[in-house]
Amino acid sequence: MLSLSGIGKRFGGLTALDGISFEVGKGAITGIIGPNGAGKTTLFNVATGIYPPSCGAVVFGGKDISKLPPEGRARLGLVRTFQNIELFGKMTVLENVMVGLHTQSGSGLFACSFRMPWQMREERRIRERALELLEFVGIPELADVQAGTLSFGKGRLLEIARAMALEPKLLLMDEPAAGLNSGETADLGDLIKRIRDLGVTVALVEHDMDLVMDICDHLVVLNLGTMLAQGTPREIQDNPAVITAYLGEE
Amino acid sequence: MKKLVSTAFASLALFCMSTAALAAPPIKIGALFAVTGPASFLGEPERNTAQMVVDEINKAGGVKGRKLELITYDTGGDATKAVQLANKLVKNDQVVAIIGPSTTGDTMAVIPVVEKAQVPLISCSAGIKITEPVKKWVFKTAQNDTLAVARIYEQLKKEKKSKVAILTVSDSFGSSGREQLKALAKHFGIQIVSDDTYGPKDTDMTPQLTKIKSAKPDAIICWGTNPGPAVIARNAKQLGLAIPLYMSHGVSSKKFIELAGDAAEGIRLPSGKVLVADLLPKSDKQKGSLLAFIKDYQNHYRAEGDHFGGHAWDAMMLLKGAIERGGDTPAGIRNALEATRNFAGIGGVFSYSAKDHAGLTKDAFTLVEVRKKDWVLVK
Amino acid sequence: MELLNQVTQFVISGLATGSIYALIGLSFAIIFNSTGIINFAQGEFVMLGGVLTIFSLNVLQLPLAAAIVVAVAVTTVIGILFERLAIRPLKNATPLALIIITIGMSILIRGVVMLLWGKDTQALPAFSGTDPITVAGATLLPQHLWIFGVTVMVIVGCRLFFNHTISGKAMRACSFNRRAANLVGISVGRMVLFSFVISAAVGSLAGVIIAPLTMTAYDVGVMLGLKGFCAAIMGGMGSGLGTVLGGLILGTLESLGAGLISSGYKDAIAFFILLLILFIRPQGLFKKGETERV
Amino acid sequence: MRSDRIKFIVFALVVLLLPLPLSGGYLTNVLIFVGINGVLALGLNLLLGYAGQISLGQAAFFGLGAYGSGVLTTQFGFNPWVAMVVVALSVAVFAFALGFPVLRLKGHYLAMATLGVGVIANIAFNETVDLTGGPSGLSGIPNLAIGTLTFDSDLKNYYLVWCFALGMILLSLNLVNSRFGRALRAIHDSEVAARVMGVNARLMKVQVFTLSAVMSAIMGSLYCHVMTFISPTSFGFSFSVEILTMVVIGGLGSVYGSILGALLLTLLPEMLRTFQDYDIIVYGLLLVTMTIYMPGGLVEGIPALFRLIMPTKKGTEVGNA
Repeated sequence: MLSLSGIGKRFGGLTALDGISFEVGKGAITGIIGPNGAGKTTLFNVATGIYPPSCGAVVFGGKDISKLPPEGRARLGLVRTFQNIELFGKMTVLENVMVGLHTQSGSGLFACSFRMPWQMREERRIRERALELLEFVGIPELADVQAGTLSFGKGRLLEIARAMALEPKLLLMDEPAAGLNSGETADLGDLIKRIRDLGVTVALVEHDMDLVMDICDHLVVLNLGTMLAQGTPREIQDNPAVITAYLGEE
Repeated sequence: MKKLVSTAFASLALFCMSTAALAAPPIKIGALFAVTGPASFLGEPERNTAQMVVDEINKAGGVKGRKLELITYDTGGDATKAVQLANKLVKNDQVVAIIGPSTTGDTMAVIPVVEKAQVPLISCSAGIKITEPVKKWVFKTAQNDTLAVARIYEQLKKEKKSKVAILTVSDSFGSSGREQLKALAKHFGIQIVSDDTYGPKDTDMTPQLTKIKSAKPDAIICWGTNPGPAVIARNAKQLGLAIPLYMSHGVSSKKFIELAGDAAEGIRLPSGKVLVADLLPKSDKQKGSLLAFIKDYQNHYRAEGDHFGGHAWDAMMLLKGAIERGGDTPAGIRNALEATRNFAGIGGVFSYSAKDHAGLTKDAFTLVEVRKKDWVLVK
Repeated sequence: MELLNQVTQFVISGLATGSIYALIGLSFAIIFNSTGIINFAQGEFVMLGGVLTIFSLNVLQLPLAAAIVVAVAVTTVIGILFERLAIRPLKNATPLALIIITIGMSILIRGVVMLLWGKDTQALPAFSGTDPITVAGATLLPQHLWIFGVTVMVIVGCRLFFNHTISGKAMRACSFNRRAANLVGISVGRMVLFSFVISAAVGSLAGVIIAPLTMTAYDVGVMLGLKGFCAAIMGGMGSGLGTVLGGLILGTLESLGAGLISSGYKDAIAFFILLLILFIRPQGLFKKGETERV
Repeated sequence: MRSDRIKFIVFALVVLLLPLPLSGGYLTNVLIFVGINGVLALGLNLLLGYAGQISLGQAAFFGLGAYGSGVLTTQFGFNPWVAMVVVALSVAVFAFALGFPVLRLKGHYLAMATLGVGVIANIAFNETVDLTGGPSGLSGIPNLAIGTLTFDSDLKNYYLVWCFALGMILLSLNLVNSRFGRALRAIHDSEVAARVMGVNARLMKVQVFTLSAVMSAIMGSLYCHVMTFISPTSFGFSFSVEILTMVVIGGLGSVYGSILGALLLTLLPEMLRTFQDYDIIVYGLLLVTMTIYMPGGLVEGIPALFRLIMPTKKGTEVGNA
């Protein structure tokens, strides 16, 4: 699905990523773990095109997308959520999801300002679809609430609904459980599994080891910008290098 | 409720009648001047002068026993505002005539308004386009730039100087001057060897003057209003230019000498006679008007009346004469204005006709030179 | 040879005008760096410097040096009032609201000066006479040397202040990260006030030293402010050498444009080149690129 | 949705009936300019309030529209309506091409660049004397006409300008409540997040920049035919700033706010005329105090003011208890 080969990223003199190569397998849930400063978020930023990589290539669905801007990658089905939740705070919850449906609709400046009939039909369609997605993540009652006023947990769910609106082939989630209580985290685990069952490949960066061990089919371990190990959760748990570098800390 | 309204109307009507019985209502005259903004050097003395003349007329008993009321609005030198305010004067204040505006741009903008409303306008701006072609309701008092240009070119011709460099400011005053300088050059056998402009807020003109220096002209003519020409005079001195420098009537006030300081020495410019009123021979027709204007202005504002205030003085006096002869209706005033002959004002001797709504000849300008921080007539 | 002489004059004239822009640009950058505000009333500080000096000189009959001190001091006080009355009352203001506020203040200041001292242009006598000085075939006025001198002084002063005093370092800290600065005990509010004080002082000083050359009136601030803003932008809004170079480049471009290409289009030429610079280097000429953090 | 439509209909009715009590007086004339300024502010608001991109060069596009129409009709004998279309299309192409490099810039650099565009355009109006008449202006521009109906009085021009204005307000309302408007607001909130949602932020910014330029240009065309005279001073930096002020005072991100802002700032000089020479001071003071005490602009400030003056019953009850 997504294949990273030899990714490197430097900020000035600081090397954040150094020769990272791995594949995210189709249909699975891949977890990317590692201590703080390991370069996990940077890796997501490179994969989604927010930062250009200093070297290496990003291949998605068999196509080299290293030069594509974020919006181009999103259109191909490579979608992400953010660690700190990047909602459109001044818009309603429903509108946030409707922005997510941007790529699923096509009315331009002209059609929108003149309310062409097809634009009206399309508007109705994406409104219904957005409500379905809110239903899917379990917050349909919040549709008309301003997104900026949501609690962290609900904001997270909205962000997932918005990401799902793009009908992703691969969903990258940056610390989805951060800031959630244990009940919310458990629900999140179920939600992620349901997403996978819809045929969406998922890759997540996460610190919550219980969640990771519970839902991931495959793990990649980063440390200080390099790749330490990869394998099934069981293999990783038994990997001595990982234990000393990472799990040993806890 | 109904009763209340009708009583109110009745008392209002009564009130109107009673005041009418006591004295005829004042004749309303509108004025549009650029009191603020970049053209305030024109608008302020014009407004002051117009108000002063109206006060003096009223003090002396008004026109044919009726007082004048002057309604002045500030256009800020903005064409859009000028049009709005002209509409206000015509529609809300219902004035019988308008004097001003101060700038050619404002005037051109309000012409359609007054032409349509059929209210006479006496503009205080100089642009030749205002009265050429003649518009039925539009007159002006400021001398055409053509006359000032002709005065300078005549002098150059007399001194057998033929190569000139022109340096004009890029606003409506300068561009109108530039147009006339170029248009009249051929007629006087003058060759323009360098044609440059500067911005109204520019602070250094040495690049233009350096360029002019290399073109080796016999004279430099600069067309602008303060402070640009003063900067140019100083820059010319800095560069050691030994070429005669002519300015326009745009700087014909003591202010220019004050700003340019030593650099003003030897600079020549065409000016209305107000600058040199006391140097004029007794036979000069305008002398009486000039001295009266200067004295009044000094009394009212403790300042020197200038050339620009003079435009408003002329406009008000022409209007007063027209009301005396033609009555208080816009049409009457217009017809009387057009019939004005030999009115000796500040800007010159005005004779309007159906074909000429500017009314002046080139005698309106005299050429003066700065010597020892004062003006002397160039013979 | 003729052309070479001309070009020398253009460059020298341009540098002289440019250092005026540089000084004003510096005063822009000082406020911007510690507050993030683009102060559209900056030009009014410059105007106040000139107008107040002339007032002290002509009406209060003070000697020139004292008049200058009075003018700079009064402008600085106005800078303090400005910050207290117009900037401080706003909590969590957007940069846009701040822009509108400074525009409002600039109209206000201009209006008050117009009513108090009228609309006439006034000139200040030159500090050291008006006899031209010849440099490499081009001429300069003694006043230009004053301008160069003061510009150098202000740059050196700023550098010393920002790098070697506690207050200066604190102000720099605010410009990097206000919250962090606050956490380590720097009073951000006081630093903002400070930046207005310094900026008003530098701006008015610029106004004083250029008044003998350019003359002054209530409305000179707008154009000068605009040019200073350009200089600061070209230099990447830093309060150092970048802005000064930005000002000098702008001045020289204008002067060369006027002399060699077309005097009517000289500002257009300068702005066109400015646009090109921005298109090629969106972060200004003298600032290193930054990667946006997410 | 429905309440939006009702609001617009009420607004349109007010606009259409307003001249009746004024009976063609001078206020009608001022209201023409409120319509023109309102659309200019609206155009900038789409760019600034919705997409979050500042422009200090709006007067340039207004001027291009005015001079384009003025020059084409007086010098080349174009029909005014044809000229208006030609000019609007040319401005669209120009703004679209200009938008790509300009909108790459952010914050004050963007402000500077748009300001530069404005200055260059103004100099061009001044210097191309043969075409534009230079600083002394261009006169003799014909009025617009449909068949034998010539728009030569204030009342006719009022309806002409406000028909255009109402149309553009309606289109803008449609736009901001659609896919396009949502994407713009998303860009304003977080450009990175919007791009990750597949929004082509750069293209959309350029499109809305173009739209605001075209709206300004059409208003410019109308302005020149209403005034029949134009000069460069009407299209300078200070007018760009005035439009910006209208937007901010009216309320960022509010269509009706822009119209309110234009109404206030166009009428304000009229109201301040009682202060005579002090008007400039009052104007400056108002600008400052309104920004301080009404940070959300008139659209938010006026209702808040009402609540302050007339506290609701609930409020007093709580107060008594």
